[in-house]
Amino acid sequence: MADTLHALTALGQAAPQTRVIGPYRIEERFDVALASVASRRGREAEVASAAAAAGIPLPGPARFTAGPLYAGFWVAPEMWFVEAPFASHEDIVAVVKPIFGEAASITEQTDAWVRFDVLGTNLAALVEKLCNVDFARAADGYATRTVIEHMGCYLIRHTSGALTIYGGRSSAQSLLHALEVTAASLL
Amino acid sequence: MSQSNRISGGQIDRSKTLSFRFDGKSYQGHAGDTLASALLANGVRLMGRSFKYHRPRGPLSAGSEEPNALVHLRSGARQEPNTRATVAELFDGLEARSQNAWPSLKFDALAINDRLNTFLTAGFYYKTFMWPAAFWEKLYEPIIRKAAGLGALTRQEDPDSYDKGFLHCDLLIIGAGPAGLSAALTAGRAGAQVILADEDFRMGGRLKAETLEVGGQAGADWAAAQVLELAAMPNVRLMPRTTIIGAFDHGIYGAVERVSDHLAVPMKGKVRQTLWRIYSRRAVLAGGATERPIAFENNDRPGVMLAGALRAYANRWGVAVGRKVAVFTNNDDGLRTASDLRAKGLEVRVIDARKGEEVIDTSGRLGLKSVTIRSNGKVETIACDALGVSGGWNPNVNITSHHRSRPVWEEAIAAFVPGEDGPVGLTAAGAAAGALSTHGALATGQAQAIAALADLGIAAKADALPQAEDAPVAISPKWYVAGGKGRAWIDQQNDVTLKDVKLAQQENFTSVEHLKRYTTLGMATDQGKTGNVLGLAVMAGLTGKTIPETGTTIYRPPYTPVAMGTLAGRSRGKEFKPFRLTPSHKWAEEQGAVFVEVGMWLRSQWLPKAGETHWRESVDREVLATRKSVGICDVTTLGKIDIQGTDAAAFLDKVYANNFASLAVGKCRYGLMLREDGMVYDDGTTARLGENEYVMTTTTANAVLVFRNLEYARQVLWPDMDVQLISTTEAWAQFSVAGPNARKLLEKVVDQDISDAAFPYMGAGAITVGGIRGRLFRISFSGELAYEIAVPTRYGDALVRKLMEAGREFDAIVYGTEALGVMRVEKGHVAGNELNGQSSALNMGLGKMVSKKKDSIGMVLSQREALLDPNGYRLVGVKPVHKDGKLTAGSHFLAIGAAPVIENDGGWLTSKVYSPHLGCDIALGYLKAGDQKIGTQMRAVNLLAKPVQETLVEIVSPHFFDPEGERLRG
Amino acid sequence: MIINHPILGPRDSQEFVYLGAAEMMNRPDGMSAGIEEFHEWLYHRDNPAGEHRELWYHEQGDRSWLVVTRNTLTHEISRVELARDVAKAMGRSK
Amino acid sequence: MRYSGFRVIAEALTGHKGWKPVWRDPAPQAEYDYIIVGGGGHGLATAYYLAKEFGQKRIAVIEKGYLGGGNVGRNTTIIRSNYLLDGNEPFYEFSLKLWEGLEQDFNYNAMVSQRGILNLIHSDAQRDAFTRRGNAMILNGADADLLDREQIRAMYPWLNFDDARFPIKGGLAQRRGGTVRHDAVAWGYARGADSRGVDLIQNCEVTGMRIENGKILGVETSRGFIGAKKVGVAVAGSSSRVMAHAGMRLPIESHVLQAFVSEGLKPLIDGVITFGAGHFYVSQSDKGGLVFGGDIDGYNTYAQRGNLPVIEDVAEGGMALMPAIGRARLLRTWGGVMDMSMDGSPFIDKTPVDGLYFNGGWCYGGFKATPASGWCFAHLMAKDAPHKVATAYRLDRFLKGKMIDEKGQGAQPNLH
Repeated sequence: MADTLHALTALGQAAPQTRVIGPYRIEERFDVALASVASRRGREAEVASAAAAAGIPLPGPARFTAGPLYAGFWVAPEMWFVEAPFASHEDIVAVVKPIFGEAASITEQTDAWVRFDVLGTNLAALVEKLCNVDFARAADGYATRTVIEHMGCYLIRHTSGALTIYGGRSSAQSLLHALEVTAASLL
Repeated sequence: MSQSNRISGGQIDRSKTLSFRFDGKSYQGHAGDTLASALLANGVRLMGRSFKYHRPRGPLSAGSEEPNALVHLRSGARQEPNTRATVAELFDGLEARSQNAWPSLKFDALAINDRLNTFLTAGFYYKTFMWPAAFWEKLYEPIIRKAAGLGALTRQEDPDSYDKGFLHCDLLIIGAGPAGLSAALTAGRAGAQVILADEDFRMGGRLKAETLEVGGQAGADWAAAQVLELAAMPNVRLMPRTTIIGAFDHGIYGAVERVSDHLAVPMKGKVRQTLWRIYSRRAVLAGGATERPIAFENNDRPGVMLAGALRAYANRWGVAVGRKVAVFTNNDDGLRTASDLRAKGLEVRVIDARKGEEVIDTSGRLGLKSVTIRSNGKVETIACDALGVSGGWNPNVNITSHHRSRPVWEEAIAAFVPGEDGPVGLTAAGAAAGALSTHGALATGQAQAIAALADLGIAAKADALPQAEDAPVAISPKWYVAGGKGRAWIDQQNDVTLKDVKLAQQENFTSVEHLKRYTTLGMATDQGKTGNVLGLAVMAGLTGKTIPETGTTIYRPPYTPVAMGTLAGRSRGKEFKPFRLTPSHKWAEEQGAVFVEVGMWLRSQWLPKAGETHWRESVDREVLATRKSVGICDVTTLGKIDIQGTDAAAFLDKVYANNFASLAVGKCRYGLMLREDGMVYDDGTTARLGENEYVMTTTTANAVLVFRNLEYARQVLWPDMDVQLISTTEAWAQFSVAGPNARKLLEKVVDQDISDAAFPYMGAGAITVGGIRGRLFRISFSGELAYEIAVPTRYGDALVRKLMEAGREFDAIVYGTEALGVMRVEKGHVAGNELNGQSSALNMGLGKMVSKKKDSIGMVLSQREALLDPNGYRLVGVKPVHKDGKLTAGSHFLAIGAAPVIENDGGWLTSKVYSPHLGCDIALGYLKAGDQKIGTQMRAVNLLAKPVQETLVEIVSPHFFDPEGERLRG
Repeated sequence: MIINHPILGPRDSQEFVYLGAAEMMNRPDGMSAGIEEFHEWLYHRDNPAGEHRELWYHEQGDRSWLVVTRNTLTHEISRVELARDVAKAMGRSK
Repeated sequence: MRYSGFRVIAEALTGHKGWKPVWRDPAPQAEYDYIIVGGGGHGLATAYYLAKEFGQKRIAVIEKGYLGGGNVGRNTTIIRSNYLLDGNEPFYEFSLKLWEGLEQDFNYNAMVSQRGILNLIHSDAQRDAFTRRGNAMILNGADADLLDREQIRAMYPWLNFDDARFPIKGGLAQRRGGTVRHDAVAWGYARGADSRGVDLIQNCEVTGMRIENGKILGVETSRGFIGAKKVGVAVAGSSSRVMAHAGMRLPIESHVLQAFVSEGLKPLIDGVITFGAGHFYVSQSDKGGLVFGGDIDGYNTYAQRGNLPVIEDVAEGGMALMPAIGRARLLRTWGGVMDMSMDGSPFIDKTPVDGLYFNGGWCYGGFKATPASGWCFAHLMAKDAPHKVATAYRLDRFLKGKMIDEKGQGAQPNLH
């Protein structure tokens, strides 16, 4: 029986990284487990009720909703990404699958992505240089897929001063670089 | 003689004196100057040379339409060719040099062309330089190429950076003159999201250049006050120094913001320019109008300029281009120039074409000295150092024709105005729409804003307009002065003259497009802003047709030329495309791995050990160590797609050519994917992890494309199938562990029993590694006893270290893509070079895999006659007959003794490696009727090699190594 | 260009991948149709100058395949539908 | 009248009074032996060779706009014969040989300039593919050279060798490739055809085809019916629209390809360079403009204009390859409508209608093909048999499975 494995973050470090550039704070998040939940054909109602019962938010298109334990955002018709604390949900599929049984397809997505939370005043000025999202006029809880410097990402607006970006894990360093140089260019 | 021509007034900051250099000579100007206004203030009229005749030239205009005053701005790697002095904002330390002149601007050797002008007419080169044939490329063309071009690039990398951005608004207003300001105020007060963009560094448009009053105050002051009010509105974004370069589909506009061009060097971290993509729901073009010249003899001398420009230099910049001035006009606006200049105390002589007066010639080689006037038969020559010319104003319709809408002729103002079928959502106001008075601009700007917002359900109200002049356009068209013997310029930069247009008409190049292409009219850097309509009118005159009958001229993006760096933004150098790094990247770096680009991925190509000097040493070692004991390879880059649903099995049967329904839970199978045209598209192994759960692997190159096609199949082709898809490529770190000791190694790492009985060949399932959930697949690309083991990506680095530690007793090594390639060729597995999109399963020797018992993508058309040709290409192995014979991928097969001609072409070598196992080069290849030629000898010929590489080869089975596959099952 | 996504509203066409004419949705069944029928379906197009129904995939979005009705002379888009709905209405199932 | 240096001098000294119209503007006659639909490069070349090489008479070219207004006037002027497949390479090599003698043949200086074309290599797989291609070219009698990184550095030292995301590893060169002054090609063929009695009829749009008992009788046009024994259609970009008049559906989609030119610059690039890791190719015209292009916009269109994303994509490729052009300015953009075929290769074939012939599907490769296309189409129409280098360009090749798919992309036109 071999001893256990030690994790590295998407940026290749033992601990998540934080960058502070002027008014902007870019935090790599390493403490969130992620799974996709996709309704099986014709079983949307079951999925909705099971989710409600378990406190898993499955919001409508382009929306993010946070609950006490779980948060969720819409990614495709009949498909959501569900977030949970990594500490309690490292094997998130094992936890979530029983909730939906055969009514949904559940797939682990935690390590498919790098997550950056970006905080700061006037994030709109940053976003308009990064991607085609009208951040200033978007409502809180807006969640969308977008493209940053050729990299497909999910962008979630929490408030005018807080957003989350999920990008492909393998290009985490390129994504961080894009965030850094853009932030620096706004000082 | 510092600023000898600076006069009173203007919107320059005389408290800020700026020093600059032109052709090495130092001058001074003020904040608010352009390079052109500052040079003119210093009495410098000569700023450039024309393209063809190298005629001495000064500015024709005071704006972005400038064809003549083009310079090299800045120096060294920042040298910027063809920069219009008329829009270059002056900064302290600015350095500019003249271009297209040698040895100097004043004495330019190639001005000889001007003497030879009678030979160098439009299109003369199409009629000569043909004899002797060889001389065109050897002699004539090199001379022409050497003489061609205007400014020069330094060949050094552009040191500045650029970026891009996205903006969204209800109303985009293009141009901040009276019409644009009026529109912006109307929309801004209504609460709409407004963007007001203007190419100038100061907003106000023509009001800055006029003495006209608006609302009882000076026009420039009124404009400044409105800009202040707009700046205070949170819903209005003011974008000076920003040119709208083009109207694209559905309200998307391209814009270039000159962020740092008014500084010597961009500030740290700042870009030089930004490319904005503006997403507007509606747009108003308030881009003003451009004055046009009149063609008369020698109308191109330094000091001859558009009358409105002469006025602008005096009113906005406090510059008298000359002390003795003449104005040649066919309309009342020219008279305005005369009165403004007289008010500045200058002596002005008006030549009014409407009174039968005309300028028939000028003198002054490097600067205007005199003009010769003919008025009602009487000819006189008067001394003057500036001549303003006004042939009327052309509305700047450019952007309205970016969707190929044709402008329409409006007789009342003798000019083209925007056509009806312009870009959807774009309307024009002010001078751009043909409303040439200040009141007309204010009124139409307001009206167009109200109308545009009404479309969006935003109510805007019409505030009372300030008092402003509303003079009618009093013009009687005059395009050129007839009867001259010399040259009268139409397109000044390209040296297109009246005679050239006459010749084009004489040779029947009379359609507008032929005129442009034959004479190069409008092809210069000013894109015909001053010359196109004039040339068209001249052609109309010559053919006796009206202007509308003759045609119109339309414009294409960009409105003004755009730096390539701006259009590229940050995507250059190493940042051209993002990097994708594998989970073992950090570890591999520590090992000194050599990396190779595979799409966007960086993969280990080989991992040299100390003392290895040639890549082959490393690769041979990696291959031999793997075949002898065990090797590890990061295969995370292979696409992984999680496929679930009650119809998942049926779905796989549709997308794979071979059968999948029969695959048992806990097993995996090699799958062959075709395109509908029957060619092989992709391959990989797919494992059944549960009753309704599969994980498919694809090639690295096709991961995204296969996923796209699977979505197509499930949404469009078979929309009722219960199938869900999600990519898990990056969620799992996956390593191949291959070699006779693979199992022994893994048994030390995996928590479960993986004996041959518990985990047979092609087995697949969940395992744990030190309690961490993982997956194990018993599949082999190398031909060895092999597994692929996967753990969540964050543990990938730890897993490779653990595998190496556990493998130390077996001398385990990590191998890169080169060794991977060697082993797959030794096994005859197809990869990228064989999966070339031009090859069928039959070509690859996999024809039997295509099941006819079920409908799958590509099955039917794979059975077309030519694709079943028994003499078509077949995949073969290739071995040199003599062990030291060298092979090259891409060499072609020729029969022994056959001549190297296409009729004898037998096919080609697709992939070549050196097999340390066999001790020689080996290759795979596509050979016509190859399956019938096993055991025969041919030549592999590389005609590109010097000397030609000819190798006698034996055609063998592609399975060089362990053809029975005993090792797999070991 | 801007494609008015039936679920997500206006999205830049840069987020999409273009496939081609919606005629391609009429894939014959390989068990009943032969080479001629497949050949006509796969290779021949109306390629109209005017209204054109075509398939776009929202790859950098929600991965929906859409049927977009767009004028090939003006690029005006008059209708956007989910391809799955169109396919089912055409009688496609499993 | 014959053009020459002496004539230019003589005319200059006599005030250029002697220059004659380069072509007439004849009214359409009631009937012709041959009508070529399309006054672009291919149509004009077809008429020229029909008259000159195949001795045919009573020929008309009808053009809906102005001569040379199609893709012959909206391309990046490149000529080359660096193709891979048997169906293509002999044809394009034949075309290149015709280019080499064209100016003397039609007595018009089209500035055929063989300064070479270089396809850059950025990966081992690309080198393998280009080695296969280069050998195929030589086997077909064309010229090809495989260059290594240092040879390319010697040619263009200022390309991005040291900071590249996808480093240059070599290149395939064809020294006989180059550029031609595109408009002059149309004018040269037009002048040569007109002087041989061909009627060039501009502003005459085909509105229908008169077909009886499976035979073509002539074409309906905006200037009335014009009878013909044989009708050849060469209207690439609009092929589907015109052939629909004969009730045909084609294996073609229409797409727009944008191209670009920079402001005039002193000599920088001698030959043609194509980037192998992005969509960018470039040459420099005799006037000094950098002429460059990239990929098609990718959606069906008949509008001769494109959109911003492609302009950006091309500029990104350009800056990745040559960071020294950052301060060069893009001056003009234009778009040409392409016949994008199902395998990326063209058609020169008879149709099911007796006497109706089709030439199209040129994708973005039509300009370099102009002489051979005209020659082979004239051969087909005059002799009712395909020219030996154009035997593969059949409309039924997809039914038989004889695709000519250089890129291996299959039946998706916008990927070719």
